[in-house]
Amino acid sequence: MNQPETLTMAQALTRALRDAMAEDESVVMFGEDVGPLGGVFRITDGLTAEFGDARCFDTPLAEAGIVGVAVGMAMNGMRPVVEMQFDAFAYPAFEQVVSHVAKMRNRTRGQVALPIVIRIPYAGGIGGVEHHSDSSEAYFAHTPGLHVVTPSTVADAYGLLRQAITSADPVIFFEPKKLYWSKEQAALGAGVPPIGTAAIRRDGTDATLIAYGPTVPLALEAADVAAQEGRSLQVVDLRSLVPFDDQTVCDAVRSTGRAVVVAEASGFASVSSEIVARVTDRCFHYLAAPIRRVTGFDIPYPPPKLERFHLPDVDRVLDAVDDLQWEDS
Amino acid sequence: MNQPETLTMAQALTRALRDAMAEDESVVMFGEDVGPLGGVFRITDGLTAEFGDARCFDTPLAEAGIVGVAVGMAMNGMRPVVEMQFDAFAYPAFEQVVSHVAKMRNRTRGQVALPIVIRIPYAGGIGGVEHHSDSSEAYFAHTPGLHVVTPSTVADAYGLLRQAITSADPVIFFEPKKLYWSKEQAALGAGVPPIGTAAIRRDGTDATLIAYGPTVPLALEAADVAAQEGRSLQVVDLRSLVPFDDQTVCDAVRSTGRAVVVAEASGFASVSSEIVARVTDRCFHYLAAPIRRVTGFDIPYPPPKLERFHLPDVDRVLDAVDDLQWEDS
Amino acid sequence: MDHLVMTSDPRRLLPSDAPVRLISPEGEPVPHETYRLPSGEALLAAYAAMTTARRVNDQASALVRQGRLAVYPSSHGQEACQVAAAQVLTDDDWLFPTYRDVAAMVARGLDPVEALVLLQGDWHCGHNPYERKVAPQTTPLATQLPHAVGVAHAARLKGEPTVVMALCGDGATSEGDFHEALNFAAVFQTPVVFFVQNNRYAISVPLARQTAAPSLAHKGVGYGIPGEQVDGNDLAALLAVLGTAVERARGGAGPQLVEAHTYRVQAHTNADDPTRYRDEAEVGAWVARDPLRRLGTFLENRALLTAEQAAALDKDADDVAAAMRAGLSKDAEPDPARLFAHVYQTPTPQLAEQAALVADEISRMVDG
Amino acid sequence: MDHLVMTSDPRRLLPSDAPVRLISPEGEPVPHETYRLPSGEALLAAYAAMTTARRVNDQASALVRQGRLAVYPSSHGQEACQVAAAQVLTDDDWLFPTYRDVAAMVARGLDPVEALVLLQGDWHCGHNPYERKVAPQTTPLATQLPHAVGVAHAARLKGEPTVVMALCGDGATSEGDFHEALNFAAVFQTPVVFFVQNNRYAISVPLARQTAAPSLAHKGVGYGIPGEQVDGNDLAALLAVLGTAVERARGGAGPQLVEAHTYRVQAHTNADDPTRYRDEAEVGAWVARDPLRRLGTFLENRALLTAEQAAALDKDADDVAAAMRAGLSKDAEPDPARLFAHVYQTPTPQLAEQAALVADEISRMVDG
Ligand SMILES: Cc1ncc(C[n+]2csc(CCOP(=O)(O)OP(=O)(O)O)c2C)c(N)n1
Ligand SMILES: Cc1ncc(C[n+]2csc(CCOP(=O)(O)OP(=O)(O)O)c2C)c(N)n1
Ligand SMILES: [Mg+2]
Ligand SMILES: [Mg+2]
Repeated sequence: MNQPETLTMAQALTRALRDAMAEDESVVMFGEDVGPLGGVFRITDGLTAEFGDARCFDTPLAEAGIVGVAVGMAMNGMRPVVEMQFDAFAYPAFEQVVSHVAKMRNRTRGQVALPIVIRIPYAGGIGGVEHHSDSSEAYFAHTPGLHVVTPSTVADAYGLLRQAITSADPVIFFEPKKLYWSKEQAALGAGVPPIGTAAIRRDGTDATLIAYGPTVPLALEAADVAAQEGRSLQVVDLRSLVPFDDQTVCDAVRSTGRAVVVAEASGFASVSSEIVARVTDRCFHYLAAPIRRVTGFDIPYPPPKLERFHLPDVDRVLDAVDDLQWEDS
Repeated sequence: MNQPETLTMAQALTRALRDAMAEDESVVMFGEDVGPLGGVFRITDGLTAEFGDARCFDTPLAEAGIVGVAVGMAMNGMRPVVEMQFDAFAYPAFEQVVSHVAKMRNRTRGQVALPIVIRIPYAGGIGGVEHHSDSSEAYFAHTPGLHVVTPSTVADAYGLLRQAITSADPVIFFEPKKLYWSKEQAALGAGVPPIGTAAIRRDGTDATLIAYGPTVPLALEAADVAAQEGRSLQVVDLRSLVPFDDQTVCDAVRSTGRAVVVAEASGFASVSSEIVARVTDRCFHYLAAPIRRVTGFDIPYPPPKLERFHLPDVDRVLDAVDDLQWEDS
Repeated sequence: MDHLVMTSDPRRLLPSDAPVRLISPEGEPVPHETYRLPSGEALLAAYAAMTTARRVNDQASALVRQGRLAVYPSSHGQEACQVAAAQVLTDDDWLFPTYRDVAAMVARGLDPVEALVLLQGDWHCGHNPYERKVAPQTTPLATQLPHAVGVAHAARLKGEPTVVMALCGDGATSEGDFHEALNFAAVFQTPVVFFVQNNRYAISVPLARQTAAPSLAHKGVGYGIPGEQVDGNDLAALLAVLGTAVERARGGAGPQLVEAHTYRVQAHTNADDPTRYRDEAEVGAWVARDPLRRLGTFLENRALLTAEQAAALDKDADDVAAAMRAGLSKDAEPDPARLFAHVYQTPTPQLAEQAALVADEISRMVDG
Repeated sequence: MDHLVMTSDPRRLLPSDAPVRLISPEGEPVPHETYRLPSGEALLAAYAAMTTARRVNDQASALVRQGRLAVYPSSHGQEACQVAAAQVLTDDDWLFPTYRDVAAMVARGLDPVEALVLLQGDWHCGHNPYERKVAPQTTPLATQLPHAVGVAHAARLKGEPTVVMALCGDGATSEGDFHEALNFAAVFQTPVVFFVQNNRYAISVPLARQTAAPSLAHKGVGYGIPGEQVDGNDLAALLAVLGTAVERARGGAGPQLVEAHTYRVQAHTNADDPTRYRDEAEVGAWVARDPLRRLGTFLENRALLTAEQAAALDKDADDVAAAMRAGLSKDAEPDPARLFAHVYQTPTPQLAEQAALVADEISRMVDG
């Protein structure tokens, strides 16, 4: 365990990779531009210099190949961590992920495990041009056999990535791009709950905001504003989409009786749909109003100058909260 | 409009392709084995013989290439209909579908339309080995810019495919494999409602079963059994997942106050989650119980000898109906 | 040119103009300037394995006709390729088979009954891949090729002498994964032999719809990988060419691409109807080039295979077939609990719930 | 060999041993046995376009520094390729550009301001692709190549004389879509020229990590496509090689693969830091091979370009740059209603609801 220090999420991720590679020499990192450049977001900065080109290396430009090679390396005793440069550039690897990464353990009745981490910088808010801001978590969360996690804090970025790397199963690790430069004081490695556990980021009694990744800071901001208006909002950070922490989420929603799910991805047939469906099923008689969703629209991700109209914001979250059929309104 | 006749869903699909190709010479059909062989399910039987190898042709074995070439042909005035041989073999084309087929019209502000139909035989129940029984509709339904439809009747197979081919937008056309050989009397081309419209397949007053594609006959069977047990179940066939017919579905659920969604795909972050979420949101105060789901489990599709444990069946549907908090139980 | 570095000599990478052949279709030796005929001993061992391979294929097809196997994509007529792919490997090496390569798996030492579990419908893979270093058979075409590269690359990083034999068909060479795998292997000089069984059809699609290349082996040069083509019904030539490629890879010289010219003499699977897309004359010409008869004639002519030996081999093959019939007649149903047991190392809470539901249903069925 | 059909002659498909060059880096003509120097008139027109292309590149980069353009992947130093790709085409032909090919789009007649809409962040594509037959710029690497094949294949089915020029970079050749597109085009003899600008880097990844092939043009033979390599900083050679390829394709002889050896002298984009992965000396050597200066020297030495003409071209380029500055300084925000208008021909009921929500928010903002 480390001393508390102030660092960005990007730095915490770099440290997680570094520490994992130092601890276990079967951990290898590869992808496009992850070598000398350190990745387009510099998450792999310094790894090639420290561990050599055999442990952190650039590959040809071919995402299916990258994931496919990771499958083979994992079959032969390595723990590959691969980077997809941006969300939409993971799509070429979709068949490898769905038909192999997700299925190998099951196919071989547990004999071949694939401890692979696929890191995907995702979501918007950074002014990226087309194909650089997709929220693609639903595709993976719907696919049995994968773990899907996404940090919203610096401490979680470190802790969840370390856990993902030691996991015996493949993990799709979604990194919220716009939080890369968020700063926080954290004692890396300390007290991070395991994959599969949600966290209550703020207590509240009137309604529960359920968020993950890039929308957690937004939910907290909305709760701040709501507090000024006299409404007490609880904020749950899912941290792990698969496995899903039914217990924590349902306890939270039962305690308030009202909930809003906040996610950047398009809403239709998404993770947010699942949250509404399963929480409603489990908490139906506790609910004073249907669980609302504030999500990205069902449109292709917009160009930079229009993305603010697409992304959930504080007003939209508070409008949704206002819609939760309060007796006094 | 044609005379009523008795035919299988497979035959109806072949007729739809044939009639569309005869009517509009910009319609071309291509894919793997769709030429002289007529496709592994014989849906394109006779088309090469009738229209020549320029209109219905075999391609090299490359699904991304097939869809990518379809994009270009559509850009240049054709109406390509392509066949993915099986559900899981559409995954290599995922990037082309998500990043181009779904986005071209929006990208070009309506200047480049892509009237493409991607036919995907899907779902299980035919004893297929691994990768031959996936229900992959969620991946596409979650992707803005695509229409996603699936017939459950012979008349719809013909009517929806004809509509898909004349649609100005790309349509993912899911063909339920196990219904290919289902027979029915139908007057092809008559009275098929447009894409975007659900159909009430059976009236009922106690609860609503919401199904699509391969689970519609199952829902009807369950309703038959329930009727014998004195419970009156309504059956809605979605027909179109995108656009979704909120009106018909919500009217139905409001009329009964209880609902079960029945789908083959794994439930997590799926179309069935969406149905529960949106219908609950719109019908909350009409619901006597939370909407239940009977879906495939969150596991890779099982091998032939175990698929019956995975697939929704009458008992599971009726168990779910029993769970809908009836006053008398 | 001042600023262009030629990273490898293109001529060196091109395949022979004609497929390498060491034994003629009539069973006579053919001299070759590069490749030598394997020893009589090696050829006899290969012939023995080929006899078994043929019997495995034909027994499996018979089991399909009897309804005891759901489907079988036979490699009947391609057994020389199947046997050579397995026999040039050491125990340290890996074999990556497709759905059509059951005979190669058996030639590597797998129990045919385990190798048929996929096609029997019990489970997706019936053997432990680590036991004989045989990967699960892959259905999504060409997707196994990058896996093969990954296994080999990991071995190299670990300093192990492993070579990986990665199989695919002519159709699979059109997939993007074929391209990406060969390119990776070339860039990292990974010890993989990519072995394409060009049986001239991908289900119904003939080679001419799959490629316009002079040969599939000509794809090698575009990656900086040497390509070679070989008569796929000549087991001697296959052993020589594949053996050389494996030893070259083991020596650190990187990957190689080998194309075997052969033919799918039977239907794609029992569900197929080849009369729709090819005529009997074409098939007949290839039946006449049968690999088993060719090597048999060669060995007999040279007294390397006696009548007794041949009878003994047939007997061994009979035993294998009998064991297959016995093994596949067991009707034990797989346990439904299996569905949930290996999706993850530890089932998620969601899966535990779902498993409990099925267990409950089953107990109610048993009770009720 | 009895049963092997060679579908095409491999030697005919291999590229020249060295990249085709018609003008030396010093501006002197280089004789070539196959390709002829274009006419003085053609070269002057090309030089004019290259002058503009260079100015477009540098003006765009300046706009990035001033914060008026979000990002710009410049083709500075690759302008010979950019201009040649456009100039060998007729109005019937199509151009398929990548994100780095703004200069080629402008050379084909597009307004630079429209061509920069993507990078400015207003919308994903600023021009009507049908107007000048220029496809939207593609970001997902190599995915535009099968589109190009499809446009060309449709043209052939319709009996139209269209040829399609499909651009990509060296990095993009590693993607599966590159492979699938070339293979389709070869099998169907589709009139496409695949033009690879090998600028030796894919962001930070050098060519040696991208391929071990003797040259990228050597990939052609594996598809049965003729490959050719050309000096990418020699506009005369590019016009000759690409022009021949286009006319060959138009004549029905099928696709061709052309690799231009050039160099990305600037950063990948402004977000990049090339000091991390290459040294100045390497860059400097390539700056010395500048395509603009090379052709300029050639033309001046032969009195094909006078000082007044050069000044007039500079003036034209100044005007283009001024129009770019003016066009890109307009700060009008795109209308949010656009978000929902073109997802489908007719918005789904779901989208109509969502559009209404945004409209309502905006009206409340305006009101409140
Ligand atoms: C990605 C993918 N697409 C389609 C299929 C369906 N399919 C199964 S076998 C086959 C033909 C394969 O031909 P080839 O590679 O030549 O191998 P062969 O069957 O001749 O041994 C096809 C199209 C598949 N399995 N995977
Ligand atoms: C499928 C895909 N993967 C990754 C990227 C991210 N990316 C953008 S440009 C680039 C390098 C491309 O190199 P090259 O093809 O040589 O073209 P150049 O930029 O040199 O013109 C990468 C990796 C992408 N755009 N698409
Ligand atoms: Mg084949
Ligand atoms: Mg490049």
